Amino acid sequence: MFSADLLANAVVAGVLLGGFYAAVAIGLAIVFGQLDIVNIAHPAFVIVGAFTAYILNSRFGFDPVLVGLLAAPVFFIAGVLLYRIYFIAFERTGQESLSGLAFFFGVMFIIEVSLIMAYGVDYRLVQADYIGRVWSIGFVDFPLRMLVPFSVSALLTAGIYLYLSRTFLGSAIQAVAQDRLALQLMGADPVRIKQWAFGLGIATAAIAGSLLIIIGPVEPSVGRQYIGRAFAIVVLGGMGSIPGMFIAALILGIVESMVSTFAGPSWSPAVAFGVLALTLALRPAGLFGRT
Amino acid sequence: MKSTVFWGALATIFAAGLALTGVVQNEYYYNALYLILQGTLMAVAWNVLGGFTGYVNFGSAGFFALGAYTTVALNKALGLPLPLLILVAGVVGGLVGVGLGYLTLRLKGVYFAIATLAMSIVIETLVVNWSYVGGAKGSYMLTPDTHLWFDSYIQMLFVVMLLLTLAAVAISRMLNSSRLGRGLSAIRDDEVAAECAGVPTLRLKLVSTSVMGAMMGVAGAPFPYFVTFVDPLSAFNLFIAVNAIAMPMIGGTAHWIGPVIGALLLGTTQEIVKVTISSEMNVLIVGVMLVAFITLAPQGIVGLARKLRRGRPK
Amino acid sequence: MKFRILLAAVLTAFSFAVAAQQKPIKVGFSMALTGGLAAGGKGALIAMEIWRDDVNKRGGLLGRPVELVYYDDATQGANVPGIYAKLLDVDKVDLVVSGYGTNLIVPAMPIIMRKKLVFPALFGLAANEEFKYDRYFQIMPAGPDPKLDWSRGFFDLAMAQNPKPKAIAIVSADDEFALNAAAGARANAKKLGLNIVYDKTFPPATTDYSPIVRAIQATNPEIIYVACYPPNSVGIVKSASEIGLKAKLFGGGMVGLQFAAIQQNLGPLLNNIVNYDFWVPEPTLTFPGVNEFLAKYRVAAVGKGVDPYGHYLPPFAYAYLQVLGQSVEATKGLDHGKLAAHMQKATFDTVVGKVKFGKNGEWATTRTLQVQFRDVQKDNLEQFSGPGKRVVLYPKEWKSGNLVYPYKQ
Amino acid sequence: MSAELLRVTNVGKSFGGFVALDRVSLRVRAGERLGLIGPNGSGKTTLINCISGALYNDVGEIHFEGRDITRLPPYVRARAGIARSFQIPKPFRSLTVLENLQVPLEYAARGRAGARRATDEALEMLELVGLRERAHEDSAGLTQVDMRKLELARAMAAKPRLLISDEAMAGLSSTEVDEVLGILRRLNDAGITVVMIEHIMYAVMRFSERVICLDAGQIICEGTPESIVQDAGVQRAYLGA
Repeated sequence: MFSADLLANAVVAGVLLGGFYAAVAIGLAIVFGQLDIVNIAHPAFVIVGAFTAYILNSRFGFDPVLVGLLAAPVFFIAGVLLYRIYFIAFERTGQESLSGLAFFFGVMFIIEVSLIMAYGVDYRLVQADYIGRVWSIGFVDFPLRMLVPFSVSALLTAGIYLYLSRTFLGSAIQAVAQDRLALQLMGADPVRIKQWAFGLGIATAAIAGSLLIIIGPVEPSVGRQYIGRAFAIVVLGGMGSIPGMFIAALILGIVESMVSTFAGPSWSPAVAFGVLALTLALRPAGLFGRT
Repeated sequence: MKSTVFWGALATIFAAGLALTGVVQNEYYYNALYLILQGTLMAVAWNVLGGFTGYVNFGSAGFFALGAYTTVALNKALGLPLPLLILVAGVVGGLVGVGLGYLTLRLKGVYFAIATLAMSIVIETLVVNWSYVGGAKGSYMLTPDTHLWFDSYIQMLFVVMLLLTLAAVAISRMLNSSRLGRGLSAIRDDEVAAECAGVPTLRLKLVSTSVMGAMMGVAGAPFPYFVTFVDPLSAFNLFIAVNAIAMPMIGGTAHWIGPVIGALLLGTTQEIVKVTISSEMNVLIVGVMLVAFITLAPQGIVGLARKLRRGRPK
Repeated sequence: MKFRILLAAVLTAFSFAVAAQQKPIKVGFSMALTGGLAAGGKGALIAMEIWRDDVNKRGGLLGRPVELVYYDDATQGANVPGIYAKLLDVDKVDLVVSGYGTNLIVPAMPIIMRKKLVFPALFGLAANEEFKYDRYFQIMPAGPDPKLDWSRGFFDLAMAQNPKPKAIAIVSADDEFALNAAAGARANAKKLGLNIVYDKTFPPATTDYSPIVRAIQATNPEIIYVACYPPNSVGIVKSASEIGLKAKLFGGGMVGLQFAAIQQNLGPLLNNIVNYDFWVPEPTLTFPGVNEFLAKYRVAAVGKGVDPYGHYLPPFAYAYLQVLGQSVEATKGLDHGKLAAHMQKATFDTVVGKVKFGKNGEWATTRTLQVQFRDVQKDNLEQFSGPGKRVVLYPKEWKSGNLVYPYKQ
Repeated sequence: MSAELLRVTNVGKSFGGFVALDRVSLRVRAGERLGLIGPNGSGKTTLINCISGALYNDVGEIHFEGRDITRLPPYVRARAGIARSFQIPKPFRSLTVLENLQVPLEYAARGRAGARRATDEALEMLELVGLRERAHEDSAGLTQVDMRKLELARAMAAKPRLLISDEAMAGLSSTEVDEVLGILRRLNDAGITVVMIEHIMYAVMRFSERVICLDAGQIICEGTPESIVQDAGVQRAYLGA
């Protein structure tokens, strides 16, 4: 059952899927990769993004991606506030590692349960014209349901990459992680920079959430499925490297898609996380990390 | 706490548990107590690595499930009795714990935590694809007819769980307040400095991970008999992992009594909420309590009590 | 004081008031009100409350009012034994029924069996297979051999075609229900001598289904049998349409396609899919009382985050209590031995039609429907409230239309 | 007095492309007081990391009392008698000051500690560095100066033959520096070899019998304190030329 057609489509499907994974992981690449904050609640914010898209889509017919963009500033503010709490409670007192982790664990549950209380556990979906359409080039298909998330995610990744490398604030964010001295020389307050960066990371969750619900139905606890994957991608990508993160996301997507197509879909999680475990064991700095 | 007092307290609790089975028939209480004890055992286990040694394990549910599935597999293959199943489950959990311990050679902090998460997912996928133990379909465990001199099987399971939990508490106390415990604390605080002070960090970490794994395996071993139907969803329940972290964090991770206090508090609250309000609240309570405690009392209840006793807020 | 006695004496004339004063009959159960199965569980609870109100309006059972005592099991089996222990030992309920779903029925079995209670159960697939408990009664009309009967209709339809299809693909999610359904389909396929060209499972938490659908397509099956839960069903149907899946018969055991919100979202993509169901608003299935029940349900369901029409589970949640209630009235008491004996032999008139249990507590004959989606319009919820969109093809006595074959998109 | 305690042969270590140590060789005699100086980033700390085992050198060998310890883990070296303090104090923050000393006493010095109770010995050492009255306080709450003292006391508690002190005196007042020098001197009198890394030249000059200067991962000169001050290379390395 091996054929060029199948192979090509498996790779394309993997690339598209991986592109979407990148949207979920990019916020973590900033928050976890650059700031070393283990925001395990990030996927829960993605689900909030998905529900925002669902609500505005089902009530007013807004396009989910548009909702994602509109919601991003609100998420940004929420992220800033959350970071304030985190900073006051943990970073300032040097308790961030273990307690911080547990803190975000708790936040994740609070978000999840609040969503369940408000909307129940039913699966929610959105309507958009492009869902269900397909572009075909030769024998390779590009379902728009996957292509739109991929494209938005690629643009988002490119945007964040340019922002981090070309702007003053962006380089300040990178300096927070790598070079405190340079940060001081720039005259920037690390707490404000981190707060800004954390807000940025959470803002991407609004967009990732809108992409998630374009792809398939969402209920409040599906975010958990993405915790492992998102962290795996950030680690594989070399902690904080945005291009590395994107490539790692594509690799994970392609691996899952290939295993699904040629071996048996039930093995894809084990293979994906096997890749992660192996990388961690052999090259803890990730595939693209600084050694 | 003095040793004599400690052992006396353990013996008293165990005797009280036995006496309870003679007086109270009502099965509900044993069910509820069983779950609280299971939570306590898991919390104590998690704390051996997470609290004493400073390595966060997100994959507790994986170890718990290892124990549960050891029971399923061995019961099916050999029809072993419960005490033997518990023993083997402990060995299996301990061995996987040793494997986890070697991971600490290369992975610290968050990387380690993520690796445990990944490990749990890999184990789950293996179980899902292992049809002998029922795979994703799950597996039935018919309750055996014999239950020694107890009135019902659940009474016996409760006593078994009580015994296991008390044993775990004793081991945890031994690890905590000894030369070994100071070594583990040193590792938690600074691994390099610990090594340079002569602490064989790898060996101690292996002790820590294998004790944790064994305890969790033991905690999972009677579970199939308790629910009578195990599938990956129930055995790898995220809630198990969350409670195992939340209970010690709430109680206080530095001291052996911390996870016990946290587990009794949180576990009892959960059992009460389960039959009074809804279970959504149940999850919410864990979340809110966890966040509230670690932001307001990062050292947990034990730390809070200590601070109060010293009478000087810091 | 005198007045009150007088009043009471007057009121005894009215059975309704007697019911109100007498000690109620308590029916206890666990229900998935949170967690994975909550959407169904909440709908079932609404139906059960409607039954309670209906019964109490008519004067209760044996002249006593009926009270429901229930706890949320959070879709976690580990909670179930404790809940039933509490119901029986603390709340002292008179009767018990099961929660929703196999995983939540089975953990209750040991305690129920030990106390020898009658146990009407709600939607467990072959949950009594291991226990062989003679007081277990399953309201889901899977049939006497649940795993095989589940997909029997699907295969009968396929084999009635000319030429007979030869190659079949079976794909299922990695969960208890789907694997059992797939195992039944596999057995049926083997019995019929079909060539199984694809037989794999996938993780329930799959994001993109196109690699799976494509791998299936690559094996060129004529029939595709799918067993899975709602999110998987949505993903597979969407991927199948995007890829242009070619098969003669497609569907089978997809949970989720019975729910209005998902039907609305998938719309025309559903057309010509053949899938199982238990009750649809077709003229052949308008049993006495079902429309009245659904009307009440529809009102009660507003704003509760449950299926607005409630065709799939709620009528059966109502019916399993009907069975219990009718048995209590017939045996004039709460003796579980007598209740069980009655349930084993009687035929019950319920909102889901006549119910007769077989030896193992399953329906004596299967009524697992195979329905085909027809003329489904885009983005229209209302269309699913009435007949014509889900045509019953099987079993023959309930048939309301003919199969469109082969499957076209 | 001239028996060789430590021999470092051709030890090299690089991080990525950066060569931190470039084939360094040196010998330390038993009972010697050796000063190790050099500008920031010259490889001093890397060298003692390699000696104590916190890092493994890429090339070269390290012998301690004639035994090849190049591949041995740090705790074995600690038990063999190599103790060090850290430049940035790394107390065991969750333990009390006293417990901080118990760890090396119970591990590194185990078997060599004699029959006395570890707590008594620890208290004695705290007395020596002037932390006696803080014995039962949390080490996390100590001042910077006290942390440095604790760092030194913890190294002493390992009962070493070779004590490596990594900038133990940074930030101390001159009387405190003298105090620490006194402690080190007494330890040396008791037969413990001391390698001191220090930026405070006054301390190095006063304490050392011999001084080695590192720059850019290489030993640029070696000699008595007096001769070192005269050395042109040292002056260039320190003042930049």
